[in-house]
Amino acid sequence: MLMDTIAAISGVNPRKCMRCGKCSGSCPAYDEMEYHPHQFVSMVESGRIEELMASKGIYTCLSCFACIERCPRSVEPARLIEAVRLAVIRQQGKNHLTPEQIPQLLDEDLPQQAITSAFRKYKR
Amino acid sequence: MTYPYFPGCTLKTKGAELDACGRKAAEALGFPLEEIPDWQCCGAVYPLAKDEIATRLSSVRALAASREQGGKLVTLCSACYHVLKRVNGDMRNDDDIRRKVNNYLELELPYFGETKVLHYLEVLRDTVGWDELKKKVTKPLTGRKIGAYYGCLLLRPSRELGFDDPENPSIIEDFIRAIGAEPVIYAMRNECCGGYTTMENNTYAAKQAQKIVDNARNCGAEMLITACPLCMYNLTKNTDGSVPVKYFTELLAEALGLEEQNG
Amino acid sequence: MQKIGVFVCWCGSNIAATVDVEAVSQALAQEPGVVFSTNYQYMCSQTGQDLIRDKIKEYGLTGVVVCSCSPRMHENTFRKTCEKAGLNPYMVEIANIREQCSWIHKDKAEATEKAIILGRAAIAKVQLNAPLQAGTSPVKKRALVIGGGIAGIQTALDIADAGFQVDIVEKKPTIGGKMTQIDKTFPTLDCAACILTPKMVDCAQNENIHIYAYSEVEAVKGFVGNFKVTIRKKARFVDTTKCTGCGLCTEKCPQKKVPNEFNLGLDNRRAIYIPFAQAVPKVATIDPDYCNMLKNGKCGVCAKVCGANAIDYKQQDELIEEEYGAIVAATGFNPIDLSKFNEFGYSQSPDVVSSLEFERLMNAAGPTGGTLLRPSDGKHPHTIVFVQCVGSRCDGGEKGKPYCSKICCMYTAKHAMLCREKYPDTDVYVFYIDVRTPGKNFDEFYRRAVEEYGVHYIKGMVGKVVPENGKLKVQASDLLDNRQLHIDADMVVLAAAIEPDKSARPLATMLTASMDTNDFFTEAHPKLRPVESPTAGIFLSGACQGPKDIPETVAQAGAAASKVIGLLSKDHLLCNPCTAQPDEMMCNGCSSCEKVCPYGAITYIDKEFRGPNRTTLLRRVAQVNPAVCQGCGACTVACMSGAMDLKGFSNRQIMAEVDAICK
Amino acid sequence: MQVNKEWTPTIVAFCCNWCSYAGADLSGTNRLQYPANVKIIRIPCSCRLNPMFILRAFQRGADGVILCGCHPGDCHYTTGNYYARRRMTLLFSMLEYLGIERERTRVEWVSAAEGAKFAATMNDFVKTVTALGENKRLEDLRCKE
Amino acid sequence: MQRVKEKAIELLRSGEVSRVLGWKTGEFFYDLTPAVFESVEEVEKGFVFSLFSGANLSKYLIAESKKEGKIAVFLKPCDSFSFVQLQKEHRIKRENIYAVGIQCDGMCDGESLRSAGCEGMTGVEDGESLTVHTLYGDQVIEKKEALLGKCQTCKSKRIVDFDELIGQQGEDVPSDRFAEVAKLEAMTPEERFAFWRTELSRCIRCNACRNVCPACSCEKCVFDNPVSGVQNKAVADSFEENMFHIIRAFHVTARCTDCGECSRVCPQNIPLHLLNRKFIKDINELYGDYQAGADFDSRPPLMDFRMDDPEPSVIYTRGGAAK
Repeated sequence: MLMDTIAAISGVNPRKCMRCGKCSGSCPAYDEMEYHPHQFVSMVESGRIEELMASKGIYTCLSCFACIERCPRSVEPARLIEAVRLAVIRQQGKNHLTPEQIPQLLDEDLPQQAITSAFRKYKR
Repeated sequence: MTYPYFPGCTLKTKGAELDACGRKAAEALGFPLEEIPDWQCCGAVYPLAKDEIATRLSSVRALAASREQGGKLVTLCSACYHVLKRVNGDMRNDDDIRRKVNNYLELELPYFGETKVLHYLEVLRDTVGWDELKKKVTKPLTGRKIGAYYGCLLLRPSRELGFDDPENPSIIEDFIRAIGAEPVIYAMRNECCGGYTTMENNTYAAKQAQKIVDNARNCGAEMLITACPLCMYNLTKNTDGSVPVKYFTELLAEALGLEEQNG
Repeated sequence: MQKIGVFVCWCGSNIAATVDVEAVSQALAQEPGVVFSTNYQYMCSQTGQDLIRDKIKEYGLTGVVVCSCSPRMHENTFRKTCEKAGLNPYMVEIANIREQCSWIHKDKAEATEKAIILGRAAIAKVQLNAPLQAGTSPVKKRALVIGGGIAGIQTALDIADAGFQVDIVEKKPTIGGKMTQIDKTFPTLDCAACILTPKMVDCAQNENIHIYAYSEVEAVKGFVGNFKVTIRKKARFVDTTKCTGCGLCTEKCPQKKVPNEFNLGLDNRRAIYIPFAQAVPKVATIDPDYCNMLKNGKCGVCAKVCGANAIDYKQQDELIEEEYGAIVAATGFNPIDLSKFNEFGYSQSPDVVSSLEFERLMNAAGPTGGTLLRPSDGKHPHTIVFVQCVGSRCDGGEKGKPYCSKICCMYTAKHAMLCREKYPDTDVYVFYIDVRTPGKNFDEFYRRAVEEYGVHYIKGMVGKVVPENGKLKVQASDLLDNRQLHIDADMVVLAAAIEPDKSARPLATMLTASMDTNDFFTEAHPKLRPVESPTAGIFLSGACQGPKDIPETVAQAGAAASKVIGLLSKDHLLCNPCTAQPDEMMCNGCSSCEKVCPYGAITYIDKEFRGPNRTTLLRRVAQVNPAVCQGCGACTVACMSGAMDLKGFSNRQIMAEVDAICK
Repeated sequence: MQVNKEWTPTIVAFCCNWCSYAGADLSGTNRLQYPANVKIIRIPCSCRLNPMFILRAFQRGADGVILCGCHPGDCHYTTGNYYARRRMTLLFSMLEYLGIERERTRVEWVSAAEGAKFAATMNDFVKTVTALGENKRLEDLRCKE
Repeated sequence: MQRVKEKAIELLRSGEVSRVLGWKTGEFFYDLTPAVFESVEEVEKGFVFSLFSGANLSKYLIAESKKEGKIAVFLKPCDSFSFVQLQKEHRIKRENIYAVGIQCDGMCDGESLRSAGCEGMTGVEDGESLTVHTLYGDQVIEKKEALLGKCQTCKSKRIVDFDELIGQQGEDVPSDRFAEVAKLEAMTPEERFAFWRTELSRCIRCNACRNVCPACSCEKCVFDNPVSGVQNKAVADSFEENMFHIIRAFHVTARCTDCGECSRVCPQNIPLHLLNRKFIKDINELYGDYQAGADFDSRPPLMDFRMDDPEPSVIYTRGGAAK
């Protein structure tokens, strides 16, 4: 069930993965995640999605698309991470960031882009 | 010829002077930009989810509006470019998204991704031409060693954006040459600076940004230029400041001698 | 009207269990032209065949219909049976009532009805069958091998050994191919030059072999047994009959800044050059892109120093026409262009090299004289990172190749091992996705690299290489340790995917040989005919058919040679009798058929016909060469007037089947 | 012998000798069922299929005609199916233009290894044609009402 | 117009050619037929080039060019496409032909004038508008209303191949010749079927379309050939009857230059050109624009392919002929 949701949101077929690890070799946020990009792919494939949903790593993906660009098999791990994150939001209505937290994080030069993107990525 | 222009949230507010430089330079180079009416923020993040429609709507509105105004839409910000171009691609190639968005928007004429999304740099390269730009430069930045910082959003995923070679881009280097300076090529120029997490996880964003600045400096860069306001912020605020970071339009305005008028 | 015999086979219970064979043979007995109809347990058995033979004689049958298994199984069997009984073998038709009837239907009534209809269609067709005779065509006893690498060399030597004439066409100034650039060969680590150069010399000395070096195939006409090939011998600006290969010119030439392709541009050569010491033929060649004399008429040093008076600045390309009975494609491979893989920094740092470049850096005849030095600063590297599968096993897109390049795992193990052996102070890392070592002594070799030589094999992939401060910062994943690695390396070696040589595609077009989407030549059958192209008379040798290492290439080269020898030892070839045939009275001479013929089997002649009032008319009409025609039938549909028809599958025959099936 | 009282369509399947006919044999070898109203005619290559054969079949009462050949790029004769593809595309388009249901004609590429695809294709095609009912239209084309 | 006749006389008189292929007067002034003239006298007596010289002469060259001596032929732009197509198919001997290109701004015939409202015609004066002399007095009508169907959708004023030109060389002109096809495509299958049934049911198999068509010039037509399997004399087999026009259209696919002669000569006024144009339109849309006879070296689309050609299923999904 959950696997179908992830597949529908992401449009990614994790079976295309050949376990080369180039995504994890490319990822700039690797050390910030407890599950790494290649694990996202294999865990989605084996159905361990709840564990991923509980992980903080889904909020550390930078959406830099290096994994998508360099994947030799066109698997697009970043889409899977995004899909898991959305699954969390849609299932539990859980927000990682609340509007109340924002003011204390702001500095006066911070571009709007940062705020908008933070809301898009971390809250609904 | 006048181009429809999408300024985006940041350049409209915090980055207003970067936007002003860009517009002035465009005017001077013969492609005046005209802000499209009633635009809304693109969302700053491309909705990766295939089943999300709402987050695509504002982009489609802007794209559909420019369809009527010559079929091109110019942006100055990498993020806007990224979002608009990919949403446009969805409208062209993804039947499901196209159908849902069109049903929702109820435009007079359904939108099929006809508009061509252009980054300002692409207009410089393809419409103005580097040689022509070189001729228009009155104050060449001779002797300055400048590193181009591309970041992520301009280049990746190349299959959808097709902006430049994602691993060995050259457009900003060509730009640097055209304004009389010397480009410094360094490998981290297309690595992520972590800008999106600058609020969330500042330590991390700082670490990543510093790595990039170090690599650029070690390769001989005395200055970095970017096409993304968020990258610019992150590389300026969250590093040791050893290499100044500018927006490319600032240097363009300077090279064209438009700075004084700017005040 | 034919006299037709119908033989319905039970195939034990395979047919009889689902089809009422008695009802079928009875129903078919009522069809027009059928004079005899029966059924039997096993038609293909000796007794069954005898039954057919006896009935042909007894009833004077002129046509036979066998309702049995697929014609792909026993059409030939029954044809031979009939031939033995004196009936033309092409007067047999098979109704496939097993694979396409009894095996796919459960309802006996339904299956029986269908079997009867299939039988009727076969009877309707046989009514219109005509006896066919296979023609013959002579065989020119000379072979052409295109490509002078190890594949071409071995094929040529084997053909020559059997006593046939064979020509090698090689586009480079010397034969030898990629193997000349390789240092050592896995898994035995013997020196490539030591085993290859004697073969090159054998080629040059064998009186049955003629080498056209610095030449290319320009055009191919004809068909199996009778190819006519035009070869362009490019101008070397050196008279090869006079040049002694002394090399004095190559030392005196003032143009010193020509990238040396033999060393992959890692050093320079002169504008007049001999690629390497053991080149065959060992003669000098002037590079017209760099020679000052050829470019602006100012120089002439080589002509002055040449004692043999061999320099000829006026030399022109020469076109040679030859006839061959068989052609072998041995066009080989090249590593892919790595500039698209700049995440590894290939175009940003000279210290990021391809494996073939690394091969030259290790080779005693290479630019560094065999000492491993970094191209950037000539220093000895202490940490070397090897990356495997660069551009191999990629999913579509123009960036990489979908296939495994097959040889990289082994040569990377070899490189890693040699590094550790020669320079024990180096750290060597190999990033792999899978290590593939299916070959005799291959896995043992790879394990030695790990166990005895201490090469660090890491399952994972490099994501980014950042050149900085004279180092290459390698960021990679270690999947088994589940961590990201950061290595400061001195050199990075990329195992680039291999692709077919660019000359292969235009050559395939000339040969009308088929290719796959990756531009590898397609074999006639992937398992059972691996060294033949589907186009008759064209054979495949070496990596032009798919990635291969040296032992495999040599084995395939020998196999291709044996196929060629088999062909050339025949005086005549038997042709397929089901060929196209034009009715000259109806032919418009419009060339439509010629345009769709994949074999060039159709030509036109002007022929005299009787016109009205005793006049004669000259009309252009099509001629089909039955030795070339393979019987596809494309021309028959392109032909508007219906003049072109296919023997054995004629318009009327197929229409008769259609009519029989549609009631 | 009349077996079924109910109407079932007559389907003519033209199969190239090298791929699709072998694919049909394979579906037999694997005992994959498809309806008995499919009758196969063997032709050397899909490019041997003259449009006249299709029209003839329709005119003689066929309710559906399908052509099976090697996958593009895999033709035994290198290029035959590429020509067949253009010819059939144009012919089917013309039949459509004349008002004949386009679902009655089909081209499917079936390799010698695709026995399952062959059976699935035939099952689907028979289903489609059965749903359309009897084919009278081509016969009627020139008959006055 | 007189220049054409003068040219015919000049060519015969100079000995440049021994025969002239042109148009001859019939019973009525608007009733011209193709004819071969062998002498200056014959030309002076019978040769006419007028508003009614619509017939395409190129097909006659198949037989005429194989005869002894050189023949002159007059070709309007649309005829020249057929002329070139026949050369591409090696059907005519170019060296025996002297081709005179004539520029043209549209042709008429008796019927097209009658349908424009003229009765009892005795003569016509050509011009921007036509002055028609009739038994009941003169009548002035717009020329474009009286043009032949094929001229109303003229695709080109270019004369592709000629030895000599009378008038100016022209260019391809924009034409909405596919509009009628598109209209049919937009109908439902039922409507289309009804349309074609009504049209084709009128056919009397007079073979006029086949006989006039420059692309339909087989040495022996499949419909006359017992070996073809489709030939039929008796009505016992209706195959030929039903399929004649479809097979004919398929046989001329990618060879038909859209000269429009089939519809012009059809005594039952069946719009046969709509079958040919459907193929032309499909080819243009699926395989790129192609005009038969427009040049000497392009490869006819049915004798060509691209690896990435659309699959036949494309016709199920293409827009237009919807539902």
